[in-house]
Amino acid sequence: MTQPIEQEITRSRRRPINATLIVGAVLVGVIVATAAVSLVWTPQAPMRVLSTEAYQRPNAEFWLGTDRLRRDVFTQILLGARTTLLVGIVAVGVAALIGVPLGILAAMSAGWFGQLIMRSNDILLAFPALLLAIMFAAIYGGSTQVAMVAIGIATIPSFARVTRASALSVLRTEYVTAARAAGRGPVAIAVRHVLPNVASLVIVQASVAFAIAILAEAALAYLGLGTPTGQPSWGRMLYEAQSTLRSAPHLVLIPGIAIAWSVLGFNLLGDGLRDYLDPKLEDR
Amino acid sequence: MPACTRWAPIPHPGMGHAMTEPILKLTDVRREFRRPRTSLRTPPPVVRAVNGVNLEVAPGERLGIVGESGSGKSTLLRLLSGLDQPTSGQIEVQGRRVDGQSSRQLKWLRETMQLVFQDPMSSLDPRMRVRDIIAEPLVAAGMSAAGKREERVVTLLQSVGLPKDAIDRYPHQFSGGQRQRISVARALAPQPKILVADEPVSALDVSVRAQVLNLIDNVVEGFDLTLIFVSHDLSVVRHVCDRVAVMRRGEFVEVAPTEELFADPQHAYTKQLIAAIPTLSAALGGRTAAALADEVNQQAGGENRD
Amino acid sequence: MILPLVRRFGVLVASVVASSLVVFAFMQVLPGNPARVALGLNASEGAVERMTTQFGLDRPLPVQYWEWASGMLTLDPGIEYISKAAIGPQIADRLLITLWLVGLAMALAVAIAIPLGVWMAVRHRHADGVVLTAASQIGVAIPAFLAGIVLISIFAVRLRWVPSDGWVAPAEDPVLFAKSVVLPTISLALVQGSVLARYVRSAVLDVLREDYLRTARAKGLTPMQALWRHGSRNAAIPVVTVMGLQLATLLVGAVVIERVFVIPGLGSLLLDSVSDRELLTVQSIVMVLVVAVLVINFIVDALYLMIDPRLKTGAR
Amino acid sequence: MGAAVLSVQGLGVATTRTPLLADVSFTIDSGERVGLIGESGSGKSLTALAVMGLLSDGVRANGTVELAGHEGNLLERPEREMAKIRGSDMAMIFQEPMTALNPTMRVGAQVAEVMRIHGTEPSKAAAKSRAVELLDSVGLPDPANVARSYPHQLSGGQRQRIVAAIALANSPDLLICDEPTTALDVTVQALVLDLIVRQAQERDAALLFITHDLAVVATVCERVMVMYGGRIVEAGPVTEVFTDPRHHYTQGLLAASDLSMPDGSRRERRSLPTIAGSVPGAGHFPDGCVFRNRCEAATEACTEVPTWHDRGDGAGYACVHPLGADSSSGHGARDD
Repeated sequence: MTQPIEQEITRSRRRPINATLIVGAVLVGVIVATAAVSLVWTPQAPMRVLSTEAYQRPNAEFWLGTDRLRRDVFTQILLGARTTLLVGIVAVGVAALIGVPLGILAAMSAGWFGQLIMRSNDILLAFPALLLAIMFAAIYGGSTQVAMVAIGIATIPSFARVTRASALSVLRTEYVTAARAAGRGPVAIAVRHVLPNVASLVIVQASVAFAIAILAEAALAYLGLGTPTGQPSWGRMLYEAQSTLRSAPHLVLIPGIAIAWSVLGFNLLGDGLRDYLDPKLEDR
Repeated sequence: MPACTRWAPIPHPGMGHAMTEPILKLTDVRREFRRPRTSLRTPPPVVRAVNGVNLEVAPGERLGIVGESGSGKSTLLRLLSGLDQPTSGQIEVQGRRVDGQSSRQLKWLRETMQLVFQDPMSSLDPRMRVRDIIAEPLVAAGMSAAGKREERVVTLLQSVGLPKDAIDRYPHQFSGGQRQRISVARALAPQPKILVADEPVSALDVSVRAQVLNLIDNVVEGFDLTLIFVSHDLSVVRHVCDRVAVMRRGEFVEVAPTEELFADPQHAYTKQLIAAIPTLSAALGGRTAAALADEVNQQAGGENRD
Repeated sequence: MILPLVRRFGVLVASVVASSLVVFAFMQVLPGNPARVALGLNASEGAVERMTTQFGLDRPLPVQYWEWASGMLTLDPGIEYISKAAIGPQIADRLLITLWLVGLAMALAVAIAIPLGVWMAVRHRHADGVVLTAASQIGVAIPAFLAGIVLISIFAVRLRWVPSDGWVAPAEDPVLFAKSVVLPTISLALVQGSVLARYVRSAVLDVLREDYLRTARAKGLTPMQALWRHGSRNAAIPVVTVMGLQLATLLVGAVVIERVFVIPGLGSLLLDSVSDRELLTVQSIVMVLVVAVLVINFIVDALYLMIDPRLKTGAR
Repeated sequence: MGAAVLSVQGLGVATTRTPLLADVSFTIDSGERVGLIGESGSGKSLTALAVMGLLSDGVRANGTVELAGHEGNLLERPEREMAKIRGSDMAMIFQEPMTALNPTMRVGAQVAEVMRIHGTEPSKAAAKSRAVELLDSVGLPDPANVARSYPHQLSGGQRQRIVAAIALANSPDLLICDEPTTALDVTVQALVLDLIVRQAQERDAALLFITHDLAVVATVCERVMVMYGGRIVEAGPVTEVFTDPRHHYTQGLLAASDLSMPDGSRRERRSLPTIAGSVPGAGHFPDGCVFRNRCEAATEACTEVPTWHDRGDGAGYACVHPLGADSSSGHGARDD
């Protein structure tokens, strides 16, 4: 009874991998590799005070020199990468795990409940990450853990917003109507249709939020409200080196470059992923 | 303008007995939407998207619903497929109520009535394989054995003229016409009695449109379905349907068997709609744009509609 | 136009009330008596008790909230635990300094970002556009305090053109004011300008793809004329949102820059209060900053109504 | 019929990787109405944009485009000079009235602007009052009030009339319409078609009318060009092309698009004739004859680009196995 048509199933969408994505992935890859190396090897024992001169310029023995307290800078940079990644992962993890379900919930509940979620979200949005982290530090004292959680909470609204907007557009598509007409319940629609289709935007958002988290942590450590003295942190290194800027500029430049490197990496990765995952932006 | 009432269901040509139980019955169905308030003094405006629609459809009938943008045909379609609730009125499918039921209570409807949508790009989830798309109504209906589902999906693919190996592909790997075939296969999956098609060919190229119209014709015939076919295009509806309901501003202005409607339209709006269709034969016979517009204006009685 | 504005103002008031509750509640989570926290572990029981009664810290929470909230409304949230100095005037003085900094930085950022962003968008297929875009990406990645430190090392320490720290009020000595404010302003504006430029770029790129821009060119406008006459207003809609967010970021970002340049702004007061355990002061400053952010959001919404005629009727 | 207003010779359009349009040649005389039909991806809109000089950044055109009253090839003109021609001597009406107007500008100002750009009205006030007259002449009721509205306050049909008013404001010699009624309701379509034809006739303008709808093109135009895969495959007077097509694609399109029987009566429930397969994506058309992978008559000979066969009277086709009297091969559409 049916008429077979000419079979020409074609058009597999081959997405061009863009330069931004590659550069971003390489920059982030270096940070990840650095952190991984520090797990098994560091040139010197972590945070050990050496019996050598302070303020050494980079040299053969101490690749990136030594600081005021005669510690090896390269070792600190390696360990700092770990802190940086840890902060990013925890902060983004907290934000995504809470923000994404909230966003989907807000999109799917049309009435007062969805309104309530978004209004609460807007109020949380009035507390920028740094401010929230300072509040947390005022109460609980400054530590890496407190900083991570505070930054994470402050990042929830951005995830919830992005997810909600994207989920709303997914919910307006005919394939969701088709699923409803097929008898699928709200949970199945959320899990089978909405989540997979908002995932790419959430990944992009995660990458950008990672960069913001790194910046916030560095600022907190610099203010003395994040990672405390004696623990490795790029922001902390900057703070300690500021007073000796004139005599030992490399102590500022090296952690500064490390921070900028990782922020740049995650921002580029986010931009690259946005172009890679969104066919609409192909011609940019 | 008075509505021309020829409400009684017309038994379609193939049916011997005159009156059967209607498979679909709408009684004074209304749906109002409240727009956001624009001023503190006046109450928020109310849009009557569907305004008192009555309809009976006999089993096996092919009914067309024709209307221009904003006529309320999409809202009506959402109502009768249980995706939206009427403000008032009754909707019955096979004698069972659709209105006022929760989606959980409507599981039976999902196995009785299925939909085919307008936009072949957005009606298939881009992140799902064809296998899962077509099987979705089966999963929802509780068919849990994956092997059985797969078997059914393969059969369905064949009956819409797609090869077996389409099963592992994603929607973007198909052309618009092929995607509408997948859509039809999904709709057929739970073995429905009623197929509701919402502008299924208006997004397609002319050369592909005929293929999909033929397919719909074939499955309605082959699976013994009742067809509700919604379109803005009277000539398509004329080709597909036995009976046509013309909708404007939330109301049916005229319901009549297709040929009767074309040969002798009663309502001025129907006349205007028919007059406005440009046809190749009329154009080649010398009907100019001015003549076309004149006819439309004549029927409208000078009422400017845009 | 009036009704949507009234509605948004209602949202603003409700948000201020809700966030004040959040701030107040947050500060109450602290384990133990605020007086004990302020005085430290070595203080005598008597001192703690005296302070508790003096500040009414043993009263029911709603009463304490009401006193603080109404105090905030009259710009007089109370006095500090230890120094007994009035909090209101301190915040006012410091806020003025921070506002100078934020205002100048925002102005500079906008002045850099808009032409730069438009250029990047219009030339996005050409080498110069790509290079500028890449450069802006690096600008985004440099933390403001790092920019500040580097600027100090060059212009204050090496070249000695400007002081490395301190603050002079504009009324006192305009020249010294300008010298003291130039580096902090640049540090703040560099990052925010880069961020804003990227948003301007993407807004302009979006507008360039719009059908009405093609209509404008079909009318006989050159690409730049079309962009200016038909694109600017439409591109402004997303850019205004970002500018609002940036003002908020700048207000808080100023905390760090004030620390780098030793400027006695609101941020310094906040950090000092945190280390002095002056929780009432912390709470009040946080509230001031949050209200500022909410007011900025309200202004952004109001600007929308002016820019986009589609919102005036309430219909989208 | 007057002298040639638009003359296009060997027009090709391509991105850096994909050719999109090849060897497009035609002329339009003043007062003449020519239709360009084709399905999505056939290249008909690209043709219009190439003539207007409005191709997007990464797309380049070659060949020659000449407009009466302007020396030389328009494709070689600098942007600044093209801008002077656009909106005055040639103008365009677009498909999507919902997005073709600036949402943040009153429509009266948008109409007045085109006259101010080209200096056809001496002052702002004069342009404004002329804009209201134009809105009246394109059939908008209460034009003074409409001029003060924003686009979102108007219906699709009203917006398309405004787009038409903008295009007609400076009485162009060439008016290009790209699917101007596709987004409109059928009753509104009839009125807008009438408006376009009437206004073009009043100004004795050359009209290039692009659409996918054969009935519309037959209603509006005297001559038609059929486009497929970036090439013109058949052209000629509407009656000749539509009643006696030579190209298999034209024939298939005709068969598939007319749902009623040739005499206008209803086609009883019988399968419609179809064209096999679907339109390939850009850059995926076969070499040689672009239609050969969907054509029943295709042979080895079709792997070469078919030459243009003149039928006289400006009519012709590009097919190795043409339909009609002088050919023995089969038909383009299947009746199954």
